[in-house]
Amino acid sequence: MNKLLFFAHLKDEAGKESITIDAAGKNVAELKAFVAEQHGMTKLDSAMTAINEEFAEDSDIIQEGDTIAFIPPVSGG
Amino acid sequence: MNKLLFFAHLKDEAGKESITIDAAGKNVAELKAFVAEQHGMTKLDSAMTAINEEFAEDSDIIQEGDTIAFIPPVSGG
Amino acid sequence: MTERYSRQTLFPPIGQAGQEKIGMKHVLMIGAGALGSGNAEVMVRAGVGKLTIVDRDYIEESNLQRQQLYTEEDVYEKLPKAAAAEKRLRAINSNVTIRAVIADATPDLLDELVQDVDLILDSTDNFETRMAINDISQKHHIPWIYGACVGSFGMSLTIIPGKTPCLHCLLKKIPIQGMTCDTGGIIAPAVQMVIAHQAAEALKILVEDWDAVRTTFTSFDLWRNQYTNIKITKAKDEGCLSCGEARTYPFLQNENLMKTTVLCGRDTVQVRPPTKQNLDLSHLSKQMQLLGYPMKGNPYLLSVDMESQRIVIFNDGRALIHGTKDLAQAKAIYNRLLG
Amino acid sequence: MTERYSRQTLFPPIGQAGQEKIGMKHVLMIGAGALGSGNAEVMVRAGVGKLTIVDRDYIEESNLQRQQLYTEEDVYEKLPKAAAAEKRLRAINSNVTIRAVIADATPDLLDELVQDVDLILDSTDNFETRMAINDISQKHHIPWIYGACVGSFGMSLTIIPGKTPCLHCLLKKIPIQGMTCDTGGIIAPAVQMVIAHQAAEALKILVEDWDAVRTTFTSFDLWRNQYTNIKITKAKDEGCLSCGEARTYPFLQNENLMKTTVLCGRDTVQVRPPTKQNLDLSHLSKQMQLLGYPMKGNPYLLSVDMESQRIVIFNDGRALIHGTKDLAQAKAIYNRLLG
Repeated sequence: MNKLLFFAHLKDEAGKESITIDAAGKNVAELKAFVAEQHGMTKLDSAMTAINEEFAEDSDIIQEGDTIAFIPPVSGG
Repeated sequence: MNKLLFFAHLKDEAGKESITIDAAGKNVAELKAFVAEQHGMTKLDSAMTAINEEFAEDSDIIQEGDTIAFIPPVSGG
Repeated sequence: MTERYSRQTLFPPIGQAGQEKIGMKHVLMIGAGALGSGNAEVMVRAGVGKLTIVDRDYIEESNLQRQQLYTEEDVYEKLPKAAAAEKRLRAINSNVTIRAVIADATPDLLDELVQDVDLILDSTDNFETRMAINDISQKHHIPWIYGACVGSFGMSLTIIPGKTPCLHCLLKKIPIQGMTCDTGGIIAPAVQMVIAHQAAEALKILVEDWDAVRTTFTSFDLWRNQYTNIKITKAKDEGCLSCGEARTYPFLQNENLMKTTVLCGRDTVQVRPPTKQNLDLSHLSKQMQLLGYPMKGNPYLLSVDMESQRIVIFNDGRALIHGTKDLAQAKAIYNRLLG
Repeated sequence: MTERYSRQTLFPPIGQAGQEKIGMKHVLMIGAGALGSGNAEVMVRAGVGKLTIVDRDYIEESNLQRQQLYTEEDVYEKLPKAAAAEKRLRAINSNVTIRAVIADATPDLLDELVQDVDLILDSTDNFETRMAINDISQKHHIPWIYGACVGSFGMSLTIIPGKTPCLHCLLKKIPIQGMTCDTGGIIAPAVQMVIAHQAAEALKILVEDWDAVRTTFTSFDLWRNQYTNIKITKAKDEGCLSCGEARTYPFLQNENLMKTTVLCGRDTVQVRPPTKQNLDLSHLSKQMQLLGYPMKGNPYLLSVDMESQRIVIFNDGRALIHGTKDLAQAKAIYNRLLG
């Protein structure tokens, strides 16, 4: 299984801070599309993604047990 | 084995951010006394101690695999 | 003035040698809003040699809740932020050379200002300018520090050309979020937390303590009690057009900039983002509702009445700003609403 | 003044309802130094109803590097910090009722000031005052927020009587560290980071968003890139003399306070900590050396020449402050050197 963490306003959109699903085998882009659809999230595709606290590309494959964090870049200042 | 983390100026006194020793079976007070002597540290006894990111008392016993952090309370402001 | 910096020279990683280095450095600050006023104050109190501060905006009442250099009097006088910042910073430390530039931080202006600069501090409110800063940083080999915040959330990243990935490596395209301080709100502690990270990194760079420089992307949410550091070393992309081998500095090129045009014979400016967007207008309209502006919409556009302007936003990201002929003002309004 | 707070009411956990609550609350700030000036500025910009700010000190040149309300002019005028803070805070937000109290925050004074207070913000520089704040908080059932920093290191903890452990549960005795901003130095970003945490917690408490309040002890080091949150729930001690069932509020009692006495016929004050210490004088002398003060010592005592005072520190923690008859000044000097 995989733990998915939602940061900042993604947490509000997802309705909770984390969910646990089986994402092994999917790449990051596929996982984003899947989660966005399942949870009606509109802002996930522009989020930065980290696998086990390391920056991940869209093509990186999720392994069993990985923790995935979604962090939305913001522009305010 | 146990990982010991030193925060702030304790890191400078210890000469490194972390060390790994076998501390299982010792309580916190014994561990502090042992490390203070081994590494010539003068300020360890007033440090707060956390075992696995949870506050620990002097009498708490270290288990195999526990991570112990020493955090010096400071008064500046 | 050694007494002045005594608590900073007592800090071993700075010391007397570090203080002398700080006093010889020139920092370029882009933006004099929340992050800009706070970062500028730390740099000036720390005794940086020279600070250049660039901002196109003037002070409004809604700035006072978080923009620490400004007072009620500055609002009444409608002072430009860069000018008001300069005035206060001089009263804080008369030893620092301060230059206020009241202008839009376009790529051309950045290219001109950056000549003898040691560090660029990002305190802007939009990704278009940040991507231009990122290209300028690579082109002139000058470190820069990204910082941003919305709500109780914020982030920071230190970019050292030739050493770390750049912002373009991490963000392949400019995100248009529809989530800025003007739509999602902002609390001052989130601003302070970003400043803490940016200013600490700035001091490390000014004293040339390169080993201490943070190599992770930091983000946090103070209300939700979240904090994380992401390793980014492997994000460095040799094909990156900003920092890779075949670099073109795309965000310094005209065709990739936001286009602003005064519409002929009308008191209206058209703003067009560099690439077509697919905005979620229903989400945007909810945010505008929270702001309390009168608003109408249909599936193709959203029309918002602000004080003296009406803004019509299309779902491809294009907008018409009615009630102005000022290109910089129109772009500022656009960035405030759409980031 | 709704426009003034618009970016804060747009933040959903505050909103219009939260803003109205903030406007009705009274915050007591102990200390107007680095943390005090920064925390006070956030509270006043956020629109708190009333702020009482207590400080015994006046502004010196070495404060300017990190104490954000003060200017060079305040140094020339040698203004008391509380008075200078009040002046600047009024210029920032004339809607907030500000009361400056120029006095030593003794237990008696705290007991008097705390009457209609909703929150106490700790911005002091010593553990003696913090432990008194902790007892006052329990006695009157008022939340308080601990914050402290030295060098690039800092920490914060939110204490809610009846709900969380108190500071006395965590620190069984008052640590005397010989490590204060006057000996270990301090950089402004560490101050800002503590303020970010304290002020965010303060806003949560003022809007009564109790679920959002942080339940961990936060500490960080910005130069060493460290950050940690420690769970403290199980530290609550039913036998604690400050918050337990048989509480005595020991730090409000005279015999547990630092003793200051003017020595008969001499321009000298003796300062004696409540319990005997075992100071590492050789370590202390190294720190004094860094400060550049002329100094002599032997295994029993250390003698330090500051500007117009000579301080003799014994290894049991007792000190003689020569060159003053002012008890509060002597205590302030002692706390600055020994925390």
